[in-house]
Amino acid sequence: MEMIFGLAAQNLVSPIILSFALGLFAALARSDLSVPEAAAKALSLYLLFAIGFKGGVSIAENGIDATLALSILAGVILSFLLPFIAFALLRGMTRMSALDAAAVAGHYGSISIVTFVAATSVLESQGIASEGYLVAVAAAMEAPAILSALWLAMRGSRGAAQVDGTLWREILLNGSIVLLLGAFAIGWITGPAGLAEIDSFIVAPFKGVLCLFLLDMGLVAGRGLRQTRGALGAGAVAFGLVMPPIGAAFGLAAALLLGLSTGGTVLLMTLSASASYIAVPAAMRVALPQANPSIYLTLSLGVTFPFNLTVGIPVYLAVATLLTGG
Amino acid sequence: MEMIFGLAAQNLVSPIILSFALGLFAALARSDLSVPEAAAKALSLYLLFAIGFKGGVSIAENGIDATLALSILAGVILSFLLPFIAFALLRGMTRMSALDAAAVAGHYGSISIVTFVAATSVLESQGIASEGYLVAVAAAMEAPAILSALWLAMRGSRGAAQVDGTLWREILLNGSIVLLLGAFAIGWITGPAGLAEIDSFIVAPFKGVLCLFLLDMGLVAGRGLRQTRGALGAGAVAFGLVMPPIGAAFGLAAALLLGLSTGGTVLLMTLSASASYIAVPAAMRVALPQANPSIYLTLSLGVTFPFNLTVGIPVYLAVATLLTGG
Amino acid sequence: MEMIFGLAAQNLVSPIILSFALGLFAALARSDLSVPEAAAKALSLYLLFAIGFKGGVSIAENGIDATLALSILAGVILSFLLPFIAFALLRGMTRMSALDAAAVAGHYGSISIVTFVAATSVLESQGIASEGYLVAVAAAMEAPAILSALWLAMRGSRGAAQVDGTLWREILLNGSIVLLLGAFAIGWITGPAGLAEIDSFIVAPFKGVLCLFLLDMGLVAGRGLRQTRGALGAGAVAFGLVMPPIGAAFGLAAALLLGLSTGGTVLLMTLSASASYIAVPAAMRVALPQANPSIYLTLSLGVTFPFNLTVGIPVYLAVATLLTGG
Amino acid sequence: MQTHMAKRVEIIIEAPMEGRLRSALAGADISGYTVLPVLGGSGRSGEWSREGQVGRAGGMIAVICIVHPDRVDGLLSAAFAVLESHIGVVSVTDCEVLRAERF
Amino acid sequence: MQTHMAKRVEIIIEAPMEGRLRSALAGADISGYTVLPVLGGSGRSGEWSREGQVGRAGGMIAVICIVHPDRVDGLLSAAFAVLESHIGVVSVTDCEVLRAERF
Amino acid sequence: MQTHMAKRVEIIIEAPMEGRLRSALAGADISGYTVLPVLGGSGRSGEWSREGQVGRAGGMIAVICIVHPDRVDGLLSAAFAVLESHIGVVSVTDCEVLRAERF
Ligand SMILES: Nc1ncnc2c1ncn2[C@@H]1O[C@H](COP(=O)(O)O)[C@@H](O)[C@H]1O
Ligand SMILES: Nc1ncnc2c1ncn2[C@@H]1O[C@H](COP(=O)(O)O)[C@@H](O)[C@H]1O
Ligand SMILES: Nc1ncnc2c1ncn2[C@@H]1O[C@H](COP(=O)(O)O)[C@@H](O)[C@H]1O
Ligand code: NA
Ligand code: NA
Ligand code: NA
Repeated sequence: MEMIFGLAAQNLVSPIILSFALGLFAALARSDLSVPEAAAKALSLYLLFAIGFKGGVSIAENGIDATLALSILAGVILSFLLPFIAFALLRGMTRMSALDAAAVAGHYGSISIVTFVAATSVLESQGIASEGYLVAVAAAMEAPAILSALWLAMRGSRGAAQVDGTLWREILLNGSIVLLLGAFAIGWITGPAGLAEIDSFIVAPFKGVLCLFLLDMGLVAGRGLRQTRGALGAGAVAFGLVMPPIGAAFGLAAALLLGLSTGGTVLLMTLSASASYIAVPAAMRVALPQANPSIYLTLSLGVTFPFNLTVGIPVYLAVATLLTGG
Repeated sequence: MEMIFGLAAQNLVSPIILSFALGLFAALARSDLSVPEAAAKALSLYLLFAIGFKGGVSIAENGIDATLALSILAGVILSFLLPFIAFALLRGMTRMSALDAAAVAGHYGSISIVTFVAATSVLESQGIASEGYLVAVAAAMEAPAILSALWLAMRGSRGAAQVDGTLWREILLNGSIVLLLGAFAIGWITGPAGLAEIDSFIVAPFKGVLCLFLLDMGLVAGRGLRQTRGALGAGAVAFGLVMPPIGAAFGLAAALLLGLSTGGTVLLMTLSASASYIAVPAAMRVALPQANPSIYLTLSLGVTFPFNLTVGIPVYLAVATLLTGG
Repeated sequence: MEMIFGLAAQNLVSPIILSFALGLFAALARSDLSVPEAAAKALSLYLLFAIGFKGGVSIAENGIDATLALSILAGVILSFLLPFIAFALLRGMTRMSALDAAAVAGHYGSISIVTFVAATSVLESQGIASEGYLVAVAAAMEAPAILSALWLAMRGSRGAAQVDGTLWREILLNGSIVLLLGAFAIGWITGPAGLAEIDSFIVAPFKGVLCLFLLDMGLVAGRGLRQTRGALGAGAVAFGLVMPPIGAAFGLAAALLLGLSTGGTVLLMTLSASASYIAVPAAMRVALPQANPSIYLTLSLGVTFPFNLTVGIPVYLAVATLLTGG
Repeated sequence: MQTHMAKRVEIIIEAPMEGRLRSALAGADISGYTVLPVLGGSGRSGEWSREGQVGRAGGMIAVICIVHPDRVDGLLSAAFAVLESHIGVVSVTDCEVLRAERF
Repeated sequence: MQTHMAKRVEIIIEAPMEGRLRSALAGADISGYTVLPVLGGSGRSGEWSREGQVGRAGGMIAVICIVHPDRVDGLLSAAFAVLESHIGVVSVTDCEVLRAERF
Repeated sequence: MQTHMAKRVEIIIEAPMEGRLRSALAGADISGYTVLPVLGGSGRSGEWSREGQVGRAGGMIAVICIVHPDRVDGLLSAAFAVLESHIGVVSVTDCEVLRAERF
């Protein structure tokens, strides 16, 4: 317990979290501080490229084993499964329509890559290693939850969802999946020699770039909270805080079954606990246009993301350390 | 004297100044070289974050003393005071309307953060230390001058200025103040350990980023000079060259009273000598819409900024070295 | 021969080429992965600044000799000359109109700076030195080919080309020439001391930035190929693959005459082999508006650029090594 | 100068629907249009702004399409099929154009 | 398709005034509008361009607002109060819209 | 509010021609216009998009110019001289403006 608080406290004063807090503060105080859209996208391209590449290099260094395939399978199952749990909770805890609940549920089955990146960087500062292929697991967890969400929505009201081949292509080939897996492949193919060529670009400045990106995330989250003030009831907010640990528990179970390292366990917990804010919202706008975007965007970015960043990750780390004896 | 010229010559051939000169040349020659708006904003976010953070870390390392509060107070007083001097000079030296003179005067009380950054980097290459809290002084000097400018404008013609609560919020919470002070706070809180995490992002590439930013400043300044050709009379140009040393003299006096280090003296002189080109122009557009923006933008960015960059900073450094026995 | 394949294979698995391939794949698979326009421009500004600066520093270090002037002269002649060869080939190999053929020919006399940069970075990983002033040769080769193209177009149909003084200014002062030569001058003036100030910005992260830029080039090339499917006949594609080695052969001859180093020979071959995709297309839109842009853009960016990147550069390196006994 | 009657159709639509709208326009044989970026806005679903956004979900684009008056109905039907259950605004204005043969 | 008469109001205004215009529109009960970026322009106060600019002072935005004809006057009064002493341009065009209930 | 008749001219033109169009407008004594960025489009010469582009060749801009009805002809002639052999679209719409003295 003490350890959890120690870790949490330490985590809270890292430049990364404080940058997010600064953005949040600036947006809530209605400062005109803003990161241009093109710059925010460029930062996210950088982070995806770097994290994918490093994951691939780590595979090249350590080789692969059966656990890789099993981990990906576990990720896919978690992504399919978690929306059902989220949906049940939402229907119990809030007065959301089935449609809105389905849309939100899809976000919680899928993942937030920046939460994953933040967890990676906490592991790194603690000197804890993790399986490089969790990057591939992250990519594999992006899409299946969308399927579950659409199934839940259609069960509620036939014809609610507008699904076609184009949508599937968009989901499976969405930019962040392609870049993450592509960079992973490049890292794997070129290995440590490839990394040596570009490490002063993708390794050294990584944390600093993450700070600026989190500043932007704070700004966007804060603006969202301000603009949708009132759109979220207390029940929905409670869901946004309760669902992450539940997801993390499922991730933990899977990690223990798979026999992942302590670091890997933290990352799978984090992935399960996190909620998408890029891929799933875009898919929902297309497939479930009647679902209210301010609900799912605000929950994911304004409630769950800060929770995971500040409280979640240190707790997952503490729990994983205890249970894997790391 | 010799030393001044030596320093100035050395300063003039730095990549930083030459980058600015390149941008100026390209714009005056009507090249289509341009930095996208989003990229220019991203560069300025980076510089504000880095300079604020480093200032905060230096406080964490060296502790604070009474001089911090006194320096901030001195900055606020300088910012309030200098517009009156500028206004008197403008009315004497040019045929500007009272309104335009008030608007210009506001710019010279406030500060240009990139001039401050350039001075910092000159100090660094000379190995001269300075008080980290001057970053906070810089932030404190941004806004008070606006008040003086509005007072001067209203004295001239009642009802000229459109001031309301929203404007005050915008001025005090403008993006650059928030980011500078926010990063300063983060640097202070996380200290050297925080810096160690992100120094390969905010320290190592700093000067190179500054070069690109100054290239952009040169482009914008050159385009401004070209487009407003004729808007500035000889008197106004003379003011733009005379006001900086006068401001610097006030800054020097304050620094000597405060007992700042040589580096700190240079920085306070530079702040006093520099003219705002982001925060004040935006406030003037809102509050004094009848004032002619091409006058104040061109003076600040096209005359005073290059003067400080090329001649001013080395002179301030030479003078400060002499008088503080640094 | 074996060496060529070895080099080519090694080149093919570099992060740089694979990043381009990833972009190409993503665009052809219709992923929504994209680099914002402002970010792409910022990356290209960075690359031009860095490559120009480093070229200038190398002159400052090694001094200049008569070969510099002769090399620039050779570059100008190559740029004037190659469009005529390209035009003859195009008229023989394709059914393109004289106007389109002239426009395409202009692209192949001029150069692609990113191909040059990629060649530089291959040389660097092989530890092969080259003459720094080839950056200036590159700049000198940008424009003359446009003159040849316009002459060819006007010969075909009088009044086809719309040429005036403004156009000449635009061509000679286009952003990439000005930045390349400007940074070259800054590097030359400030020398190794200047480089030391900013090398952690322009040297260390260079290859990583190049990866992201090539990812973007792959995306743009792939989108171009997809959207103009059918615009290029087999003859045109064949031209796009045959012209680079022919250009390279001329570059080789010039390099041998000039007595360039192995590295310099590779770079002059690469310049001659490469086709413009920024400066010349813009000039052609203005001066030869009836020429079809999808032909020249697709050939240059979708056919010749990938060819040089993957096959061309290693072959030029192998040949240069053989013939200069490097 | 000689001008001709035409219609200017402006469609403001969610960014993730851009591809579908483009296909629908192509299907209705409308091949000339221009896409403008949008910074932000306000509507029944609240205020929004693109600033700092990474995803495409929270954003719109504006498509301007100038057509011969006879073709407006086909264009509107095609656009409406895409827009129907989505947020967005369509407006049609009379205008005059040079070079009528293009529309 | 069935269309309805409406008005398209286009307001080109200095970027630092965006917040005030938004408030004024909200005050006049106009909740539907779209903000477009502007690259540059020219007017009595000279030529300008956004390129490379960091501050918001030298720049404008365009606000497009489609309203029921009855509401144009309220909208114009609200906009005018903000614009009065500022640079900027307002134009009103007749247009037709689908889904009239929205405006 | 009191409004006045005017014309809204919208010119969509290749980005590399922007400078020439600006000069032509200045030559025709048209000093008020606004330039909007364009993201992409489609026309007889195919589809295009600005995404990830470095050069200006593959891209367009939109110029909006509000003028007094008497000056439309001069404006169109000036624009047409620049556009003639280039791709691009010009449309003219009736509109009403506040502050007529400006146009
Ligand atoms: N009356 C209107 N005029 C212009 N744009 C509008 C209007 N109504 C809605 N929009 C745009 O369409 C988006 C979605 O509108 P809504 O569906 O009402 O939330 C808004 O955010 C605006 O960008
Ligand atoms: N007649 C016009 N048509 C379109 N935009 C205009 C017009 N006049 C002014 N503008 C825009 O409004 C800005 C300020 O105009 P002004 O107040 O005349 O300097 C210009 O820079 C243009 O962006
Ligand atoms: N009918 C139209 N409506 C709006 N924009 C158009 C239209 N036709 C062409 N454009 C724009 O002008 C560009 C060139 O058109 P085109 O010359 O037909 O290839 C297109 O890519 C569009 O951006
Ligand atoms: Na999850
Ligand atoms: Na000052
Ligand atoms: Na060539």
